Amino acid sequence: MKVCATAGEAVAGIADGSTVLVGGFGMAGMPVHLIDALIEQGAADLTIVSNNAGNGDTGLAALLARGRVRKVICSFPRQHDSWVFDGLYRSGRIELELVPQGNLAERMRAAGAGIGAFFSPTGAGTPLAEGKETREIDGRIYVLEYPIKGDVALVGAHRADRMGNLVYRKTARNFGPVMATAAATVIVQVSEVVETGDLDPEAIVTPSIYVDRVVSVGTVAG
Amino acid sequence: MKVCATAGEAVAGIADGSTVLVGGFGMAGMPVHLIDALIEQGAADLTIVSNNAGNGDTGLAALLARGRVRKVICSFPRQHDSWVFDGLYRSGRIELELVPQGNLAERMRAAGAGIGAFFSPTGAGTPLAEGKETREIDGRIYVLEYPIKGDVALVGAHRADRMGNLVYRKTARNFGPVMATAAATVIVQVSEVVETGDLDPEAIVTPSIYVDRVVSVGTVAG
Amino acid sequence: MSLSKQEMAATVARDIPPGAFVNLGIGQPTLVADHLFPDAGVVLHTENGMLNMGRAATGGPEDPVDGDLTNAGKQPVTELPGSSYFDSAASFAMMRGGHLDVCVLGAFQVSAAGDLANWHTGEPDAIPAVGGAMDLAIGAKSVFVMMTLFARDGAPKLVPHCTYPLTGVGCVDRIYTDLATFELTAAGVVVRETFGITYDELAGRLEVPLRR
Amino acid sequence: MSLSKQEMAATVARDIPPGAFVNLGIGQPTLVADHLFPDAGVVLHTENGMLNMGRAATGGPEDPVDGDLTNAGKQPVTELPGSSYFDSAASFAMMRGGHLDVCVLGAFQVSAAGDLANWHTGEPDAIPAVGGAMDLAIGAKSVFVMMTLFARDGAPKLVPHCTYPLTGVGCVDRIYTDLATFELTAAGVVVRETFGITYDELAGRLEVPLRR
Repeated sequence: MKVCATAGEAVAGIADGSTVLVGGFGMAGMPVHLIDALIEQGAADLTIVSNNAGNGDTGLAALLARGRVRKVICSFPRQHDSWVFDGLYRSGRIELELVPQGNLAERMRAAGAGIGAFFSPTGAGTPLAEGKETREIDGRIYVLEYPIKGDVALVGAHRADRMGNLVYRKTARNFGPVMATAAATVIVQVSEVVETGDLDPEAIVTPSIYVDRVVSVGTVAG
Repeated sequence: MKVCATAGEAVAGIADGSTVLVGGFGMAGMPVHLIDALIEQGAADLTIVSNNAGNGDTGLAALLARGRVRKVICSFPRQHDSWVFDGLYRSGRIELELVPQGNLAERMRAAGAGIGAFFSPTGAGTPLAEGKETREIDGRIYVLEYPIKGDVALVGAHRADRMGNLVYRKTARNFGPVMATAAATVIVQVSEVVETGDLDPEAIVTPSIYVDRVVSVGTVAG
Repeated sequence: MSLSKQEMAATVARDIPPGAFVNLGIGQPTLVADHLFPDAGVVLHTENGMLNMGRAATGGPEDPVDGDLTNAGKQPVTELPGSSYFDSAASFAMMRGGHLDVCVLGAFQVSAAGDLANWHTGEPDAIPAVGGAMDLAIGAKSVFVMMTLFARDGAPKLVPHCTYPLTGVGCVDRIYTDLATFELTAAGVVVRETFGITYDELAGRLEVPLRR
Repeated sequence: MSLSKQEMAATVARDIPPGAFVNLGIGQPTLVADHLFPDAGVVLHTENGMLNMGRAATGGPEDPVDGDLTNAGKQPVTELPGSSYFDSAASFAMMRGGHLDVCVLGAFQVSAAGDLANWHTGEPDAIPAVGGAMDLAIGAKSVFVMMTLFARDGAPKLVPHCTYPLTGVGCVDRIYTDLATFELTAAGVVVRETFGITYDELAGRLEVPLRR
């Protein structure tokens, strides 16, 4: 685990063609400093896995606007301020894999937990299950879903200690903990890095084993 | 959610033939007061799901000794003080389903999470996977595992609030949180019941939605 | 008189048992919260990772807006004593695992068999977005739909078969509309109440066989 | 001279990289902890739900015995700054998901192909018990086995094919024994070091083809 001095140092080495898991639900938990650093860093041909597909003209939307994203895997791209994604999608310049939000979370959880595939009831009988293997188990129809593994995860958390243990804040927790388990390299922006031992061992949400790099970006949204 | 005055009140109504998930790893997190109350209560022909199969002559071992358990689903029945189980097993008076510990936890997690079945790499190619469906996914062999759902879970936690939110203590947490998601009726013994609002919302491990009955048994092991 | 949105919300709220764990979908269903009795101890779940969600944050001194505390519609909300936070995988496990008592959803169409269509109008140039709709549809013990009974063009939304892309199959238990409340049972569509319309008028305007 | 148990443990400890996340199996592997340099920042995992486990609790004023704080062998242990606790599903997800760098296990037999047998001797009246052995065997990035090379009856434990029931298939990376350390590679069994025995003597006592 490395405490980085800058967001730029934290995102160093992300390769072209990477699958990047990006935390956040709307702006809550969105690792905006890391995304800005990734824009600066230059990696292209990315697959982005995130609940949404960018808001306004900053953050994920800015990354998309620069043409650096080949494909988005998400549950809810369409928002009142998702004009960047909307434009790219309508002009065929970005690929979309739409995944129900719970399957999105569970497929990343499976990647992190070493599960090869799982039968989910969500989406059975709908267009989002078309072409997927199904099975009836105890009278209910399930759809076989496969893990989504990231090369990199960008996570916004509240506090880290120097070992990389993390706590989050309120509903900004959302996808962070599961993405932290599902990527080869996990990069976290936090409001504050505290000394090891300063976080309550009973309240740590993401244990240090999952975290590779941390950067403190000062207090963001609390 | 009901705060019960006694362990006897907490276990009322457990039916003959029930599948009962029992928390604890060895004695840590073992809901001893609830087990004693279950012995008193009288339900028979039980299937017990627990990591171990009883220690010494008390708790689970006492329940087994009274002939009230038809089957044990566990990962590690054999311990230096598991003479009650050993005797019943050797004389053919109890059925054993041996499950690797991680599959045991994950099968209960699947029950709680509405997953129909999942492919686990654990146990592939071993006698514990014999007769089970297997599949190669990305070059690795996985075994299809099904959920284990309880009629009742007996859980030992540290503190509950009056809504049923739970926190645990150190490694006594173990199977409690996952069992609390996997049973129709979840009964919890705690050291202390505190007022709603007294537990840190960020540190609650088992949210109130999973808990049906709580009984305070005073301070047990801390 | 047909019901207003607020009256529909009150009708739904009346059927939510005390102490129930409930998810209110984005849009009209969020109005139901205003009609729950505080003493009933109904606990609201929001799928972005919280139980016992409080009311919307108005930005006043008692409920300041906090960007880290939002509902599934990304609106700022408040916490109540006994709230808890959890991650998205845990939140959807809670839903998918059948632990919520009720969820209330909007709909484009519901079929007589309880199929739900509420995520996509099927228009070719529409940008598809599903969010947690499919998880909610199949997760809760009871799924209530709250919608006007007829679309703006007059087409009924309670239909023999959905023509819009499905959200879930056979998942809806009750439909609360401005003109009637329906219960979808194994024996068919039962009309529980009508508002400003007779049973016979209702039956005449729908292509779905009804029962009293 | 062949190695003592403590010397074997030291040999294993030497190969654990600084900062590694490590699970030490029940029995002899727990001795490895005594040989890790505190400065190396190795973090111990115990599958009953803890990271950064400390040393055994002796019951002294600085490390009191706490029934709620045990290792996988159910012995009382201590916590270190930066410890964290989690439930069994999360703990085994951590293992199964390949997040541990190293696990060290005892064994009855290991095959040349890396098959591991360490949970059952196959005796008909034995009470089977597997615990977390199968999860550990397939979970860690590197699986180290620590065992004497020969059983009490003189039978080698590094064998062409395991005769005892398997714990995991093709999962062992290295074998640390009292007489030699082996690396199991795609090209075969490589002898890295011998202790009080020559390579040729070793090759003569095993039925497994060896390489230097």
